[in-house]
Amino acid sequence: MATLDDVVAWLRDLAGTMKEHAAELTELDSAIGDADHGTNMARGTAAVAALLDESYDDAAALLKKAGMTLVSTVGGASGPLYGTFFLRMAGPLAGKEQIEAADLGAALRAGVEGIQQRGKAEAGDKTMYDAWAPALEAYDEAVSGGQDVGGSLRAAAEAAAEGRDGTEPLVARKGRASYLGDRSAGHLDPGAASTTLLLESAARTLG
Amino acid sequence: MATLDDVVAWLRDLAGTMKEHAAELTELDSAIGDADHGTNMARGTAAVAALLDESYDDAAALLKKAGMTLVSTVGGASGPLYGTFFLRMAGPLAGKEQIEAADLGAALRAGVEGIQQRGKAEAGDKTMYDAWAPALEAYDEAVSGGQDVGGSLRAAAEAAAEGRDGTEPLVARKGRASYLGDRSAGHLDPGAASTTLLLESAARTLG
Amino acid sequence: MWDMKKLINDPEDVVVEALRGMAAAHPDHLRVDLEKKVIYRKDAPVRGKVGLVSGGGSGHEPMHGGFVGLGMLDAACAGEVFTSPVPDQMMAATTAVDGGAGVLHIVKNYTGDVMNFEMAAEMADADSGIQVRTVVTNDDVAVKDSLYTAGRRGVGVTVLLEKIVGAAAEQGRPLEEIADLATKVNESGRSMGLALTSCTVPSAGKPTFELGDDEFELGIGIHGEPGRERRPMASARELAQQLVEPILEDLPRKDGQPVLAFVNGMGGTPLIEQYLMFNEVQTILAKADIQVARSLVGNYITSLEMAGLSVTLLTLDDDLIGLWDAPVNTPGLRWGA
Amino acid sequence: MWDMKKLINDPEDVVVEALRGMAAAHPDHLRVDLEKKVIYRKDAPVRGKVGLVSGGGSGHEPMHGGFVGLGMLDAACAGEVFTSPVPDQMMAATTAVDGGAGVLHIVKNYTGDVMNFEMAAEMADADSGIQVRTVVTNDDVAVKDSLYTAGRRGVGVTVLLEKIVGAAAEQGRPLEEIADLATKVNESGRSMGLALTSCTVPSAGKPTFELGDDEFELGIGIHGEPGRERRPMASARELAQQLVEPILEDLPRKDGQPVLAFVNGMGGTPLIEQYLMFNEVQTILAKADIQVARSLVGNYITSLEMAGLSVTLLTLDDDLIGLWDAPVNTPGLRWGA
Ligand SMILES: Nc1ncnc2c1ncn2[C@@H]1O[C@H](COP(=O)(O)OP(=O)(O)O)[C@@H](O)[C@H]1O
Ligand SMILES: Nc1ncnc2c1ncn2[C@@H]1O[C@H](COP(=O)(O)OP(=O)(O)O)[C@@H](O)[C@H]1O
Ligand SMILES: [Mg+2]
Ligand SMILES: [Mg+2]
Ligand SMILES: [Mg+2]
Ligand SMILES: [Mg+2]
Repeated sequence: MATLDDVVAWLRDLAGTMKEHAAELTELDSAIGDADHGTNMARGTAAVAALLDESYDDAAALLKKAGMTLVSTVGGASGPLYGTFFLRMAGPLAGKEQIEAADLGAALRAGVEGIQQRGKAEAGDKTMYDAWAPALEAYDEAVSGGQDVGGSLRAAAEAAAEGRDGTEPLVARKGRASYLGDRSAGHLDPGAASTTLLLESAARTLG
Repeated sequence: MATLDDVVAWLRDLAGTMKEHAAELTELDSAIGDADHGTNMARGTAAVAALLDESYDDAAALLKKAGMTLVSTVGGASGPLYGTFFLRMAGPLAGKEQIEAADLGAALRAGVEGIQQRGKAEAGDKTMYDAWAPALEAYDEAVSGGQDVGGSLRAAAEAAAEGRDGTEPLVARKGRASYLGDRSAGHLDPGAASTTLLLESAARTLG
Repeated sequence: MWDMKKLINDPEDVVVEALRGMAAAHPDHLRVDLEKKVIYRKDAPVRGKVGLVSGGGSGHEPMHGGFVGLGMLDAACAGEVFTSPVPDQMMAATTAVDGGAGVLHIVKNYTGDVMNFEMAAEMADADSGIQVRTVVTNDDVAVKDSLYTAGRRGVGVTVLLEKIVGAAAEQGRPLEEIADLATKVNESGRSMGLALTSCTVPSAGKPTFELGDDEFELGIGIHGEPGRERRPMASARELAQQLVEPILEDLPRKDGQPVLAFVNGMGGTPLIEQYLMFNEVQTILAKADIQVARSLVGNYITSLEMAGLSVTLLTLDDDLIGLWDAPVNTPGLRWGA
Repeated sequence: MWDMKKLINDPEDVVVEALRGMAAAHPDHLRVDLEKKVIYRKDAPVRGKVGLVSGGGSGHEPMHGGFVGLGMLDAACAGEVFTSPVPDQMMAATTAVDGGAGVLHIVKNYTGDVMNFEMAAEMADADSGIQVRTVVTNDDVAVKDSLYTAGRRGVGVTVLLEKIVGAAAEQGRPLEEIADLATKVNESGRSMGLALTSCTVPSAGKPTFELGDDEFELGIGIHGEPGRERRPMASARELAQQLVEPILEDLPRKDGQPVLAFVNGMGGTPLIEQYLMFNEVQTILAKADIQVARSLVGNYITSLEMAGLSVTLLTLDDDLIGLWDAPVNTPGLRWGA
């Protein structure tokens, strides 16, 4: 079970996480992209952190605001994708003061569907979706197995990390890395790495 | 005693010498100039070498043609200076089939006066004149001591080399190197180096 | 402390400080919204004229901000370096330049640019009812298997399109016609680029990739990303061949149609080499019996300080030639005005 | 085999091949004598107009060849890279552009340029009786003790002078007036430059000097030569200060007189950084209560691919402003035409 306060803690932790890992994400993006993913994520999540002193009706309202903020501060491919993710997460959580594991599952699923709709990536395209898809599955399985929010998120984060590592041999078919053709193989996808960080941050804070 | 044929041999040797030392001269010019002296000299003397298959009335006519060719192919500071040098050398040699040591001395002096008039350099300005001035003196002294053309030129080349080495500690006051201020000290002047090569070539061929 | 060879203060402030400079340098041409990072044509909105909005990551100057003015763009949205701008910027620009005849969004085909402009167009439509049409440029022949990629990138043709369509908008042509013309220009042009060096994104602080002294990247985009292939360095003649050949293989063109030849420096290649390369390109085209009716040589769509070059060929007809020759008055491209 | 990051064929052919490219790219503006390496205004000689001839080493493009055309130069002599042209070229140019009103030689103050133009002027006078006047530009404040040097170098002011004096010649002003105006412009302007990297002369094949990652050269010329001093790299704000301060100390200017501010890229510095620097320059001038009435930002007088920048300030009066604004139509600078 998670509350608005937990979500606040999550988004604050997320900004710190992205700042801490910015150079690393940019380094990944240098290899098969344009060397800005870490800067983009750090800028956007810092803008979100600046929203956290205001008060919100519920987690849904905060997540919506966070999504809009990401859309208007990140730019690039990741801005609309992560922005849409948070905007869509808000739907299933509207009006809920207590977020149960199943609620969060529905929110995550809605968010990831948003990413898919925007980006049209499929599994194996070497994008953030390759971290999201197994994470969703692992989350649901954990919930079915009776795990709480924290446990389910830990399972999701672990699956995301595996998905991220699985992008390494892939040849990209979406996003900027796809221009590299075969040369994109042998590198982790930066977006899959930031997705993993996002879920690890959630597991730490929404427990 | 030197003849038209010897002068032809000199100019041919000179082109070879400049080609061989082009990289070295350009290297010197990189340190305190604009990295073109070797290329300039190689280009100009190669153009002079291309004149050598034609026939000339006397050495004066050939030297005049060589001077004009240098003026119109070298460019930069060294083009007008070396061009003027050869143009002026021609004067004292006009009509002479046999060039005695004293004749060549007069020609060298006229040439160097031309360099001074064009460039207005004085001793110690860190230019080619710092090689020419001691070379002229040594040449005249050798002639007074009874040396022939070859011996006098060898004395001149040695003095030029000393003059060249003497430019190293100097702070340039003329030409491009002067812009460096104190930073020009600690480097040989490229023009003094090419002057030394020119005299060494003469000593080899006009002997 | 400073170990980056860049004339900047804080990497975070590069874009806004450069915009300040643009505003100060071109007070007669431009009005700059520093908060939204949008560069406007001084007299926007122009009543009855279709508004032209473009934008993209910064670092490609003079594109797009330098192409704002009479006969070209009405507004350009500046993103962070190599990062597409955000929908807020595009919506602000769209609203500000609409002179009642609708607005064309000119978008280079990169996932980020396309998605952000898409969101902006959705929102503009919902919010304001302004008619928005979009053209996505994708002229880069380096990207071959467009089924297995994000599709061909938008590169050099974007500049030519902004000029040509800008002239048509200035003539008062309606939005539908403008959009069709934009599509036609995009479909009539092809590009290919190479890099001799990488470039350094200010916030990253070091070159995006490393390249040996004896090799180059063929088939690059404009974001300092590595190219399709690394090849051994060669003479200008051979490099021109490697750029022009794949373009000609793919360029829609009937016998006898003239072309516009555009040799573009990536930012760090001296103009003397660009002209030398133009000579090689022109020689190849002459051999292929292709008349170069118009040309453009210079740094127009760049990747910061990257050394490199792209070639764009655009098949011309009389309408396009007339529009190309029409007056243009922008900081980056100017004639007849 | 190829280990130089240059788009060239043979280093020996760089200049002539680039001239071929210029001729091909600007058939409406230029006529190029490839043998003599002189770029002519298409319609030279212009009857009754004073002819303007400049020239210098290549590698500074667009200067000077890119400034040939209506309202600027009638001819430009292209030397080898960083090597002044030779008297033959200047004589040919002088003869070809004389429209009966005499010819002005615009010479940058470098020993080689001065001596070669001197010889050409002597010969032109002797051979043809064409009236030749010469202006030698020497605006570079980096060179201080002009008694102990070859004197201040001619840099950025040369571009401004060619534009302004070109406009005056177009108006039909006589040679004496043109020469006096040229002297006035030269005396009203001052420049200072810095380099973040060296450049590579094609025939030398490697960078002229090496510079650490954390330092820059202050007080450079335009031939890739090292500067007056090596200093620790700093922010754009501090660097702008280091350029503008010595200029202001030396610039002849009365209170209230406006200036033209010219921020010039050396060839390898991206436009975004040039605009950012223009913002810094403008801020310093605003603080000093100096109005920037006109400005120019871009690569106009370059040193091949050198990363760096120069600032030129020119004190203006109404005549100079009018001449600056007058139409110009050259490959490198164009407005009002
Ligand atoms: N079509 C897409 N669907 C899902 N994710 C995508 C898509 N395109 C790109 N991405 C993700 O975006 C990441 C790059 O983000 P970022 O570097 O911030 O933007 P940009 O590529 O515009 O520079 C990639 O690593 C990838 O995970
Ligand atoms: N005023 C001068 N008088 C005599 N020699 C000079 C003068 N100025 C320059 N030089 C000589 O010219 C040499 C440089 O020649 P070069 O590199 O070919 O021309 P540039 O300096 O124009 O590039 C210097 O090393 C110096 O010896
Ligand atoms: Mg990226
Ligand atoms: Mg030199
Ligand atoms: Mg990006
Ligand atoms: Mg030189």
